[in-house]
Amino acid sequence: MTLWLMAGLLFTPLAWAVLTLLTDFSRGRLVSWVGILVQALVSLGLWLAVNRDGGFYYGLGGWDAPLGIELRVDGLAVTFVLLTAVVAGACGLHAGVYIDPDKPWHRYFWPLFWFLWSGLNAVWLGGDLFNLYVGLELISLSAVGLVALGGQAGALRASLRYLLAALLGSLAYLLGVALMYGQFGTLSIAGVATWLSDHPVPAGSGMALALMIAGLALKTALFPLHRWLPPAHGIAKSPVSALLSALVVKASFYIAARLWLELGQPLGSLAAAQLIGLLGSAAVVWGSWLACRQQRLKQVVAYSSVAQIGYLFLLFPLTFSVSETVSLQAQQGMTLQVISHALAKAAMFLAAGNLILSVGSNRIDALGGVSRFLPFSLFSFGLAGVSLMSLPPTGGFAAKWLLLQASLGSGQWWWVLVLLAGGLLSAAYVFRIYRASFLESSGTDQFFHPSRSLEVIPMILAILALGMGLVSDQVLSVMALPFAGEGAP
Amino acid sequence: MIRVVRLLILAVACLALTAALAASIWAIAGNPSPVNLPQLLSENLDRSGVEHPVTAVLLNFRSYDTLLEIGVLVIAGIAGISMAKTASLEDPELRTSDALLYALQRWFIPLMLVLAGYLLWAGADRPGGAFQAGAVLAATGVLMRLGGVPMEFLRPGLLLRLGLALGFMVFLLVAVASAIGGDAFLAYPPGMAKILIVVIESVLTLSIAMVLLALFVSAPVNDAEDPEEGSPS
Amino acid sequence: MTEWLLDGLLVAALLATAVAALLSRDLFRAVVVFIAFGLLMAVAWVRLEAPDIALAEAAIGGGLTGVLLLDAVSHLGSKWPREGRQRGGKQ
Amino acid sequence: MTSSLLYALAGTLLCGIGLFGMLWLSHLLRKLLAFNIMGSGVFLVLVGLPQNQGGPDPVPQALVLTGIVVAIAATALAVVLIRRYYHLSGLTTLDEEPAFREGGPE
Repeated sequence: MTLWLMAGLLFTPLAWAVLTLLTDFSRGRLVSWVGILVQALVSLGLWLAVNRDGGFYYGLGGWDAPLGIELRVDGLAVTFVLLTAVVAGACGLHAGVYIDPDKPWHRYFWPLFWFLWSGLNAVWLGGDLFNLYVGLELISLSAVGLVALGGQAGALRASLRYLLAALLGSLAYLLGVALMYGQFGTLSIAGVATWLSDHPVPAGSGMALALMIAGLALKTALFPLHRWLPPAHGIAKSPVSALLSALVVKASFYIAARLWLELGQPLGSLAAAQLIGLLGSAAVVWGSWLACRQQRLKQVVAYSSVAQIGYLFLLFPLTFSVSETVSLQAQQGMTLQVISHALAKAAMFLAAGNLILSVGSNRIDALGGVSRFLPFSLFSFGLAGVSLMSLPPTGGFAAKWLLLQASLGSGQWWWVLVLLAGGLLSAAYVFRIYRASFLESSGTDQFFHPSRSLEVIPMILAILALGMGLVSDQVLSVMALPFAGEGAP
Repeated sequence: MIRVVRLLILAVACLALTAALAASIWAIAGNPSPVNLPQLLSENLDRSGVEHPVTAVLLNFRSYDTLLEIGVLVIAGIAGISMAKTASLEDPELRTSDALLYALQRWFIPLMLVLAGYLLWAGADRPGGAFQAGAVLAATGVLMRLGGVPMEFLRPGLLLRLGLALGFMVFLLVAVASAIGGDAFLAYPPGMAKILIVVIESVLTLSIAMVLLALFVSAPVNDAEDPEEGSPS
Repeated sequence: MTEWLLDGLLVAALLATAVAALLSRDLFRAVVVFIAFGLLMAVAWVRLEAPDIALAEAAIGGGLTGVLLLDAVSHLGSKWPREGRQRGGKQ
Repeated sequence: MTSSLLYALAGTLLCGIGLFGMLWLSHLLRKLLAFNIMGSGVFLVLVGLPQNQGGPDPVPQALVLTGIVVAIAATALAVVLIRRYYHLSGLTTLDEEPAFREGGPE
């Protein structure tokens, strides 16, 4: 049963990419609804199966590592697979209504969407360094294609910038992989970690990890390498922006985190860990500050992503040379932050798309009076904002609470200041948009009313982000699941 | 002045990085490697269905990489044709009446087709394979295109999209067929590996050539564009 | 000894063409030098006992990428088609 | 030192040259050339380094073939984007904003 679920999980997005390539947008939408349903059921089934039986390695093609490619199906991976099913499914449903079906190039939206999804699954489950590279490229190229789809010069400029940054990041990662293979003779992360656990660290291999993490940091838009992100996320169509901010940047971060947790202790150094934490803190403060100063609605949300990504990188100092409990707290905090930010940011971009559709402008000062016409979307935006501000009982609060405990537990109190400053600044940019939308403008009230289904989807995501804090214990329990170390089941 | 300073800083940074990298490579080259993958590979080669180790790695041991890689290629193809101008595929500008090109075509095209076929066939036990054959096939197509041979099938219609996806589709179906039987995803049924690999390679060759050719031909661009969100349309 | 000489010359030529391709003033010439770089890479792959890659590199680096980039250079070198023309939103 | 290692070291130099080119040059096609040169450098390291100790190693050779396909896909996509960008804006670099779009603070 589990084997069929695995095959279904890998097969569905790729197969639907081909199917939707052969249809036009409207028929592709119907086909994609079926696909989203199938993929959601398969993801849920796999999550339940892993919850019941524990994780395992899945050797593709029947070959085990190091000769073949093994997928690592553990609690964290299936949680992210499920998260992807929820968020990408919601974005897909939203896009089906939001995107104009009459433009001929929009038929290519669905194949790119499904390729993106399959790349994400490949990354969450990946256990092979080179296979992760191919998965990353699958994600990057389909994301660039989605940003550029039918776009104007501005969109093309943003997507070219995105493409060049993504390619440079991938090459740095691949160079690291080359050094790893040259040193360890294997591409399996688990194989390298096992060998390192009872051998001294060979000279020169620290460089491999540094290159890989630097490349991934560029792809995750860690400060000061973040400048490509806001134009791309700001100018894409709203469902695409939601996908990019909620899931795509998390994919490269996830690989970096996995590498750090498996190999950071032997190959990393205290200075590197603190430096990455410092850059993450700078991202929190600088990203939030710039978000407060943007004139366009989606740019605010995009810069907020730069800030929220910064929190994730606190994982690096908080898991290096600390006690087991602190490290676990930091990992749990990171997991919750990924989940709650994915839900909240997807809700925020989708709601922002509705607001822009309604007022016909992407400027914040044009939002005046929209509160009377689109209270539902505005409320979703606000609920998501509450999660970003990390007020209880949201998932954002639970995440930052765990990070705070980890900082105090490890004696690295300085990260607490970052957590506080980030919360205050995010409150500032969310309230700024609220204020603008409650101001009554003197101009004529000409609002377009988007369809009900467009408004419901961000609301559901925002409520999920809000409720994440209440069920965080259940969510985090999958991380402690037993893991069958060797071989396929 | 500032430009010169920036240039210097960048040059020094790149040099330092290169030096650090070279130092690590020098250090790693002296370390023994704990796993001997080539040996493991040659021990398992007879179970893979092909004699040429690189083909065995690409289409059996690490076939998931290849599957996703074809996906990347298809994405590029999709993004390419999504920007193509439908009407311009018979662009008269692209026709050249160069005598040299004409002669080249007369002699080269059959030769290149034979070469592509040979590369595909050789892949099982010698260097060569789907990708090289596909690249040669695409180059042939480019040459024909430059010579003004009409290529109706490259219109962004159903046929082109079918061609783009064909190789990927067959690969995917083979991958899932064994999984339905209870085996792992991408596993070949025992005894069928060789024939399946040959089938996959043949369709991949066509699709790879098609994608590369489509990307070349789709370069004339489309005028129509979406208004940016929130701008008056 | 002659092998070392060959390798050394090849590496030097690779580096020289790489630098020349990036620094050449004329874009067209840069692409032509880049094609030469691709062909040298194919020779390097033969020296590394990787004939598969050599074949692919010759077909790609020397052939397709070259044609693709040359085509793009001639397109970008020509006059911007929209100058002095009405912007038509027609499909 | 073997000739494989020589090629791996040449690969690092190509990486350095390519990196410099990608960051310094502003014309988009030149950036693309630099990307391809850097890619070739990475591939040389990927094959040259493991072959330093044993004979030819088919695994990295297969990886490089995959990598070349990915690189040509990325290059072709970039060329299509660059051409369309030029077509719509008349620009060949990312240094300046296209004319008909107001700039915001970055």
